[in-house]
Amino acid sequence: MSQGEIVMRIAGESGEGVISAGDIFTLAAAHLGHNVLTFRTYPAEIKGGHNWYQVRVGPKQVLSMGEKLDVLVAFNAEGYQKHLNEMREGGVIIYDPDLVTPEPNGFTSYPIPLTKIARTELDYVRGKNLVVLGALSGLFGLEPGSLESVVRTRLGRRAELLEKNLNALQAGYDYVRENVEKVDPYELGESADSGKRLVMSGNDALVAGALYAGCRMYAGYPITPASDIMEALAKELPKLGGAFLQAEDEIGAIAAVIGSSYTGVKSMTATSGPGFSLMQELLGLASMAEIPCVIVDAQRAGPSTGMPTKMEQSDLAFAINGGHGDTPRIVIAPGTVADTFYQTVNAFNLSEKYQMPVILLTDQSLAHRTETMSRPDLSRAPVVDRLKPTPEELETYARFAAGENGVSPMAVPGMEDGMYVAPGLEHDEYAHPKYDPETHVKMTEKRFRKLAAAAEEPIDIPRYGAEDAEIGIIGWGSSEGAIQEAVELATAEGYKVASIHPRLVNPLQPQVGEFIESVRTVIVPEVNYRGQFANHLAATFGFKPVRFTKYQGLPFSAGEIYRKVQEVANGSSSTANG
Amino acid sequence: MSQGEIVMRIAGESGEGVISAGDIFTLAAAHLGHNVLTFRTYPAEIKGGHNWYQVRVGPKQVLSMGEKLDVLVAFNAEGYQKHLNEMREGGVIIYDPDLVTPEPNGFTSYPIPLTKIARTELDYVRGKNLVVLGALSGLFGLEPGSLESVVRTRLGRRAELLEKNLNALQAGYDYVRENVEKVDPYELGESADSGKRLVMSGNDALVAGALYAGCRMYAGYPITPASDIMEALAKELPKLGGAFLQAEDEIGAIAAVIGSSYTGVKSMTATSGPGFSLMQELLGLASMAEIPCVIVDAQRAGPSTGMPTKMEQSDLAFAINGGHGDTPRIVIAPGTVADTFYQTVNAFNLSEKYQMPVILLTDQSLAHRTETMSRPDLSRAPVVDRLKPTPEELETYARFAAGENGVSPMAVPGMEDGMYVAPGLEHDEYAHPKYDPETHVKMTEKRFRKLAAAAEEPIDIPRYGAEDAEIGIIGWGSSEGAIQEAVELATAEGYKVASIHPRLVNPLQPQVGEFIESVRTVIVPEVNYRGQFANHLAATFGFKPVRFTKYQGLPFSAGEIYRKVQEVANGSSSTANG
Amino acid sequence: MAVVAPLTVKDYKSSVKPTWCPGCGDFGVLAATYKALAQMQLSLHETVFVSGIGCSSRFPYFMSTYGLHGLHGRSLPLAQGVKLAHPELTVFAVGGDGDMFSIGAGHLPHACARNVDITTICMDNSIYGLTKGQTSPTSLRGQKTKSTPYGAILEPMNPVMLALTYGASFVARAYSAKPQQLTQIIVEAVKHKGFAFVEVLSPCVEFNNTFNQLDAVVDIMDENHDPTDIERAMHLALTEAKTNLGIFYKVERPSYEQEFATLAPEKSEFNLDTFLNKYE
Amino acid sequence: MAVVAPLTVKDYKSSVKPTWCPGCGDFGVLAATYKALAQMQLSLHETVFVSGIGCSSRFPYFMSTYGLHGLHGRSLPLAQGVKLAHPELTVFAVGGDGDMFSIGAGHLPHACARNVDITTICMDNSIYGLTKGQTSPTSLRGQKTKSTPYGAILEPMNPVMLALTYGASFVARAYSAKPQQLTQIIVEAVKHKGFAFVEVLSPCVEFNNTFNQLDAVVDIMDENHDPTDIERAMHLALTEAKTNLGIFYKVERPSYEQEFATLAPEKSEFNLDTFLNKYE
Ligand SMILES: Cc1ncc(C[n+]2csc(CCOP(=O)(O)OP(=O)(O)O)c2C)c(N)n1
Ligand SMILES: Cc1ncc(C[n+]2csc(CCOP(=O)(O)OP(=O)(O)O)c2C)c(N)n1
Ligand code: SF4
Ligand code: SF4
Ligand SMILES: [Mg+2]
Ligand SMILES: [Mg+2]
Repeated sequence: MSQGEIVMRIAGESGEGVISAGDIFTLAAAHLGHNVLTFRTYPAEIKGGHNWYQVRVGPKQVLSMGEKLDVLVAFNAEGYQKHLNEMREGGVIIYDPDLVTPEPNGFTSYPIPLTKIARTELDYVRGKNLVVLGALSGLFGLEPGSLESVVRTRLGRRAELLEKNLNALQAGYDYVRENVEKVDPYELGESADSGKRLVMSGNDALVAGALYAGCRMYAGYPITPASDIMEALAKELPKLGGAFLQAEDEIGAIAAVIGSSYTGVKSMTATSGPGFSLMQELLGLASMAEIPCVIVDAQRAGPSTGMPTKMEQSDLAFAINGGHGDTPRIVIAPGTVADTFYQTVNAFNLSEKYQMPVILLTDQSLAHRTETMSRPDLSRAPVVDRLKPTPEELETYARFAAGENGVSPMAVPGMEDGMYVAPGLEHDEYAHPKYDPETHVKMTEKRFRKLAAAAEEPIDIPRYGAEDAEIGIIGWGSSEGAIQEAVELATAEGYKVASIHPRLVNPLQPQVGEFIESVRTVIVPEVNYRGQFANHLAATFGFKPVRFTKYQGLPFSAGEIYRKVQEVANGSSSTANG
Repeated sequence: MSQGEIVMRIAGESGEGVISAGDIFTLAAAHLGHNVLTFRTYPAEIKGGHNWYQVRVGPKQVLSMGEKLDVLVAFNAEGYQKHLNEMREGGVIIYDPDLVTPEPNGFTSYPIPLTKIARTELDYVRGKNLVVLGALSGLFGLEPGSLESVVRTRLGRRAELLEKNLNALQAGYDYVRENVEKVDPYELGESADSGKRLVMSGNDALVAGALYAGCRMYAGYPITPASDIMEALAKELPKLGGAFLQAEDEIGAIAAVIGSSYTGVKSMTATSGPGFSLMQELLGLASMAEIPCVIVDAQRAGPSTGMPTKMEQSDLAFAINGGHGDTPRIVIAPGTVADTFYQTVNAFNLSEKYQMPVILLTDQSLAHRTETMSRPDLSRAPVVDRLKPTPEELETYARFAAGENGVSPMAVPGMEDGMYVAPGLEHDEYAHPKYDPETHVKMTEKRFRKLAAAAEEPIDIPRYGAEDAEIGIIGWGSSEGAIQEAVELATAEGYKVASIHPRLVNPLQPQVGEFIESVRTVIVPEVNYRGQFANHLAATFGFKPVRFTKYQGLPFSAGEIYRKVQEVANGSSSTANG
Repeated sequence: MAVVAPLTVKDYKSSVKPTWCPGCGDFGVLAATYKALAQMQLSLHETVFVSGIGCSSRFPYFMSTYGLHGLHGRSLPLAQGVKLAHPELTVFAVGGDGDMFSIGAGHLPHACARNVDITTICMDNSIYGLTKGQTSPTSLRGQKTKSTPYGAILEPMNPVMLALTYGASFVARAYSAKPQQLTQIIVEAVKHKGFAFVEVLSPCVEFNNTFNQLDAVVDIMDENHDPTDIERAMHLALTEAKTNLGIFYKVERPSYEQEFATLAPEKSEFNLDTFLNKYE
Repeated sequence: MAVVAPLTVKDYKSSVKPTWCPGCGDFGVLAATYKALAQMQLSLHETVFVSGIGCSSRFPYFMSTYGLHGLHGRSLPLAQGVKLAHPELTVFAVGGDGDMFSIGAGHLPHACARNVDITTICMDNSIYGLTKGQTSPTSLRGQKTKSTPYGAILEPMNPVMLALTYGASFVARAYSAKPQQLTQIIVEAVKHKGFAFVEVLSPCVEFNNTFNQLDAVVDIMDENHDPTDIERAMHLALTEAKTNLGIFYKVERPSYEQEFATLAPEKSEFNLDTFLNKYE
C-alpha cells in the first residue's frame, strides 16, 4: 500500500446498489482530485446474484485494480465470506452486524447496522448504499460535500428520492462520527491534483476517440460488454448528421459498415466474441475490396457464450488469423482507458490509410473500468483520411494501381470518372475479376505490402523498467498497468527487468524484435489459456517465450506478475511453457 | 519422364468437351491397368472461358500432376498459345490446323483437322472431343476397345448420340492411322497392373469414408468445390435411412449438424472458405458443449470470394485459430485421394472420441483430381464410437465429469436418466452454468486435455527420404505426392533430404518435434502467402523454419520443391523467410 | 416393467431455479409448459428443449427434460437437426423476439416451409431483455429504449403474420397472463404434426413492462374462426384494433421428415464394397 | 459547364462483356436496366449497384456506374450501408433467388421494414445457377436438381408475398422476356421513394430452362388492381392459377433515412471538449 492509497471493495447482492455506491464514491474521489481506477463484476443474471465493485484511489496515477484489499464493505454474509481471503493485513471490514457475524480475523472491524438505519431510521430500504457512502466519507476523509454533489447529479432526477438519498448519506456519516472509533491508518489525504480530470470508462473513451477521428456511421447489434458503445452513438450521431443502424445481426452490421465506408464515410461496429465470429466472412470482403472499417471486439471469456460478464484476452489468435484465405488485418489493443482514446484514433487512421479492416481489441475489464485521466493531448492524435485519386489519376482510373506501400487512391460514389466495382473476387488494377497466377501473386503481395508498411507506423510502444534488463516482459491490452506496476515493484527489489507493451499487436513492429534480442528471457503474460500472443511472437520471431497465462475470467494483478518475474529470475520456471 | 509415362494436357474453350475428353481418356487408361492422376481447372464462368485438363498416366503410382508436358492437345489457338512454355523438349503437340498456325517450335506436331472431321465428315460438331480421343488412342497405344467401353457407360444414355460418338471416336482413330506418321517416343506400354483399381476423386473418397465411418446425417449449403459431396449424400442417405438437409445457409447447416450429433447421430457438413467463415460461432458451441461434428473445408483461393475455382492451402491458420475464445479444434488434412478415405474415417473417429469439432481440410485440387487407388485396407480404418455413460454413471449423471484424457461419457436423448442441457455457457460437471474462476480453469483445462490426448493418437505420419537427412521438409495436405516425388529426385541426386507429412495438423504430434530436432534445416512448402503451417510449427516448437510459399492458385510441382531443396542445400536461401 | 406413476408438474421441473426477474412474463410461460407437458405425459428423456440466447432462452435449464442451450438466433436450425436425426423425439424450440425475428430471421421462413414437426414458443416481450433493454423487431414505433433514445422509428413486425406467410402449418398467439389458454395452446401445438409456431406475449417487467397495456387490449379470438382459412387468418393477423389470442391457423400436411423418409422406399445398410464398385 | 449530351443505353454499358450463358434470362434484365436508366438519365457517378454472389450478382460489372460486388446473401445490408451514409445516391441491390431468400433471408424482412430507399431486383430462376444447379427456395415441388435427385419435397416460397408481408412499400413482379413492362417497372421502382422490391422471372437456360412454361402462364395483372390495397395485393400474390406480372403494391411512407434525419433537428460539428465535459 502506498501512502494515502486505498483499495476498497464493495460486495453484495445484485440490486442492493453495489455498483452505484461504487460509482458515486469513485466520482466524488475523482472530483476531489484523487486518482482512481475501478473494476466491476456483473452477476450472470439480470437481477440477483453476487456482485462486487472495486475501486483503488490514491494520490498518484493508479495503474491497476490493486491486489490486497484495504477496505471491504460487505452488504451481506456472502459479500463478507467470499472476499475475506483477499484482505490485506491490517485492513478494514465494514459490515452489517445484523447480517454478518464475523469470526475473529485480525482485521479492523466496523459494524454498521446498514439495514436497520435504512429501514427503521429512514424508512427507505433501498437507501442502504447511500448510508454506506456516508459512512465511508466519515471514516476515510472523503469530503461529504463532494459525495453530495455527485448524488445530486446522478440521482437528482426525482426530487422526492433525492431528499431521501441525501438523508441516507447524512445518516451514514453521522452514525460513524458518533459510534465508530477509528483505529485504522487509512485516510484519503489532500487531493493530489487540482487540475480538472476526466473519469471515463474504456467504452466512453472509445466513443470519444471514434467521434474525434471522424466516425460518422455506426452499425451494430447489442452484446455485452460492447452495447454501451452503440447506445452512446445512437444518441450522438443524429446530432452530428451521421448515420446509425441497429442491424438485424452482426453480419448485417458489418455489411452496412462496409457499404457505408465504400462511400467514403468513416464507419465502425462494436461487438464481442460471438458477434465477431459472425463477421469473419465480411471482414474478408473488406480486405479484398480494400475498404476501411473499424471493428471493436470487447472481449469476454469464451469459448462460445462462455462467461459473458467476465474478461478474457482470448480473441487475439482469432483476430490475427481469422477469415479464410490470406487475409491481412491490423489489430490494435489499447492498454489503459486513456490509451483507448488514442488507439481508437489510431485504428481509424490506419484503417483509412491502409484501406483495410482494423480490429480494436478491448475486453470486459477495460470496457467498463473507470480511470481518472487528463484530457487527451491532441498533438498525439492527428486525424488521417484516406487517399483520394487526383484529377489526373481519374483520367484513366485504376482503383487498385498501387503505390510503393501497396496503397491505391480510392474513389467514392459521387466522384465523377471514379466508377469501379468493388470486388470480392480477385481482380486486376481496374478491379476486373481475374484469376491468372500473375494477378493473384501481384495482388496478394499488394495487400500484404500494406500490412508490412503499417508495421513501420510511429505508434508508441511504452517501455518500463531497467535499460539493461535481463528479463523482458511483453504484454498486450488491458494488463498494461498491472505489468508496469509489477516492473516497478521488481525493479525496486533489484531485479533487472523491463517490459514493453505494443499496442499494434498485428503486424508486430520491428522494435518488438529488438527488445526480444536485447533480453535473456521473455515472459508473455496474458489472460487466455493458449498463450496466444506468445504464439504470435514465437511464430514471427522464431524463439521460445515463457508463456504466463491466466484463465479465470479475471485480470492480472501486479503481484501475480511480480511473482512470475521472481520465479523466472530464480530459474524455477522453464522457458518452454512457463 | 519415366518410361512408359505420359503427362498430357488438353486445352480449349469451356463447352468444347475438354473435361469429358480428359475424363474418358483417364478412365480408359485406368481400366487398362495404368496408374493415373489428374488435375483440372475450371473457367470462372458457367459457359465459355479457357479450360484445361491434365492427366499423368504411367506404369507406377503417379504422385503428382507432373511438370513438363509430354503431350499437348490444343482445341483452339488460345489452348495452343497458353501452354507452349510448359512443353517438355521433344514433346508432342496435337492441334487443329484450321484454328492454329504454329510457329516453328521444335516440338513434334501432329495437325489433325478436328473441326473439319467433326463437321464435314460426321455432321456432328460437338463430337470434336471424341475425334481427339480416337486420335490419342491411335497415337499412343491406348486400346480403342477400352475407350469405347467408357464412352458406352458415360455417354450411352441417348442411343442416337452414342452411335455418333462412337463414329467420331473411330474417325479420329482412322485419321491418325492413315495420315499421321508417328515420330515421337511416347507409348503407353503394357498395363502395369491387372488388379482392379478404383478411379476416384478426393470428394468421392471423402463420401465413401464418411459413410463407412457411420455418417448418417449431412446438412450443407452448395459451394464450389464442396457441392458434389452434398450431391452424392443427397442420393445415398435416403437409401440408408439417414437424414439430409440443404440448409438455408452454412450457419443453418452447421447448426443442424450439431443438433443432430447431440442426439448421437454422426453428422457432417462440407463447405469452402466463405461458408467455413460463417460457421465459426457454432463451432465454438460444439467445442463448449462437447458435441462431435465433422466439418470439411475444401479450400479455394481467398481471401473473400477470391478465385473460387482455384486451389490454395490458405485456411489453415483460420482452421486452427478460428472462433473467439480458447477453442480447441482438431484439424486433419489428407495428402492424397486414397488418404482422403482414411483421414475422413479418422476425422469421425477423433470427433466422436474427443467430442469436439474436427475440421477436415482438403482443397480444390484434391477434391476434384482423380487418382487410381486400391480398395481401402479396412484394417487401417477402425470405426470408433463415442463414449456412452454406463447405467451406474447414469445414476447420478454428470455430463462433464472427466476421465483422465478429459473425455466424459455422453448421454443422448432417448437415454433414460441422462437428461442434461448442453450449454454454450461455462458450466460445472452437471452442465449447470457457472462462472467462478475455479470452474473456468477446470473446464478449460478439461477441454484442452482432450486436445493434448488427440496428439498421442496413432495416426501415421508418412516419411520419405534419407534416414540421416540434413534437410527436412514438412508438408501438409494435397502436396504430399509432389513432395514425395521431389524427395525421391533429390535423394537420387545425392541430397540428404527427408520429408514428413503429418495428417494431423492440429494438435501436432510429438514425432513432428522429433523430426525437427533431427535435421539441420526445415523447409515448409505450402500454397499460401503467409506460411501458415510454418507459423504454426514455429509457434509450437520455437524455431525458424524456411518458409516456402507459392500463391498462384496452383499446386506445387515436384520440380519446384526439388529446386528449393537444391537452393537450401547450396545455402542460397535464408532461413528467416525463404 | 413396474407400473409408472403419472408424471406431475413437479417432475418436469429441474433443480435449477429460474433466474428471471421477479414478475417476468416468462414465469407464466414456464408454468404453462410444465402443465401442458404433464397433461400430455410427455416422457422426460424423449423430449428436448432447444433454445437460443436471451432471458427466455434460459428456459431449457428449468426443465428436467433434455435440452440444448444454443446460440443467439440458432434455436430453429439446431432443433431441426435434432428432429431430423431422431423424428421420434418431441422437440421444442424456445426463445425471444430478438432471437427469432432479428438475428434468427433467416431461419424462421425455412423452418416453417419445411414443416419440421417442432413446437416453437417465442416469448415476445418487444425488447432485448438479457442485454438490458435495446429495441427489438417487435418494439413499438416511438418506444424509447437504450438503443433508440429518440424513440424507435420502425413499425413493429407481426410474428403471426410472418409465420402464416412462411407456411407454418400451426400458428397461434397466447399471453403469459392467460395461463389456461396458453397451456391449452401449447398442448395443441405439440399434438400438431408439423411446424407449430406460438407467439406468447410475455412482458419484460424490467425493461418493457407492458402487462397493463396488454391486459387492456388482448382479446380472445372469435370462436367461429375457421383455422384452415389462410386469408382469413391473415386478415385477423393484420387487424390492429385488438390483439387476438388463439389459434389462427392449423392444417395438416406432411412434414419434411415424413416426406424425406419416402424418397427411397427401401432402406439398407451401407456396404462399402458395393458403393465402391461404381469407381472401378 | 458544357452542355452535356443525354446519356444513351451505350453509356450505361461497361467494357466488361457479360459472362452469362447465351440465352440466360439475366440478359433481358440487364438490357431493361440499361433502358430504364437511360430513360431516367440517372447519373453514372451517383448510382451504385450492389450485389451478392451468383450468376445474377455479376450484374454490377456490366454497368458503368459505381458498384459493389459483395458476398452471397449480403447485398441488402451492404446496400443499406451505402444509402444511409449517402442518401443522395441512387442505390440498387441486385441478385438471385438463393442470394435473397436463402442465405440472405434474414436481411430481407428488415430491409423492407426499414423502407430504406433502395431498388431491389431479384432475378428469380428457381435454381442455383452459379454453383451449377441445386435447389433454391423458389424451386418447384418435385423439381429434380443436383441436390434433390429424388425431386424437391418443398413448396416454393412466394417472393411477392414475402415482400408484402415484410412491409416493402413497392412490390412488383416482371418477366425477363417481357422487356417493355420490365423496363417500366424498373423506372417506377427507382422513382418510388422507399424500399422497392421487384421480382423478375429470369430463367436459367442451363439448369432450369422455364421460358416455355412461363410464356404459357404469365399474365399481366388486372388493370383495375388498386396498388394501395394490401389485402388484395396479398390475395393476388397467393393466387396460383396465373403468375401475375405488374405492380402489386405501392404506398408512400417515410424512409428510414428520412425519419432518422429528423431525430435531432439541429445538427452540429463534433466538439471533443464539449463532449468530454460530462466526464469531468
Ligand atoms: C451473436 C450474438 N450476438 C449478440 C448477443 C447478445 N445477446 C444476447 S441475448 C440478446 C437479445 C435478447 O433479446 P431476445 O432475443 O428478445 O430475448 P429476451 O432476453 O428478451 O428474452 C442479445 C443481443 C449474443 N449472445 N450473441
Ligand atoms: C457463403 C457462401 N456460400 C455459398 C456460396 C456459393 N454460392 C455462390 S452463388 C450461390 C447460389 C447461386 O444461386 P442464386 O443466388 O439463385 O443466383 P443465380 O446464380 O441463380 O443467379 C452459391 C450457393 C458462396 N459464394 N458463399
Ligand atoms: S430482464 Fe426482462 S425478460 Fe429478462 S428476466 Fe428480467 S423481466 Fe424477464
Ligand atoms: S448458369 Fe443459368 S443463371 Fe447462370 S449464366 Fe448460365 S443460364 Fe444464366
Ligand atoms: Mg425479447
Ligand atoms: Mg438463382
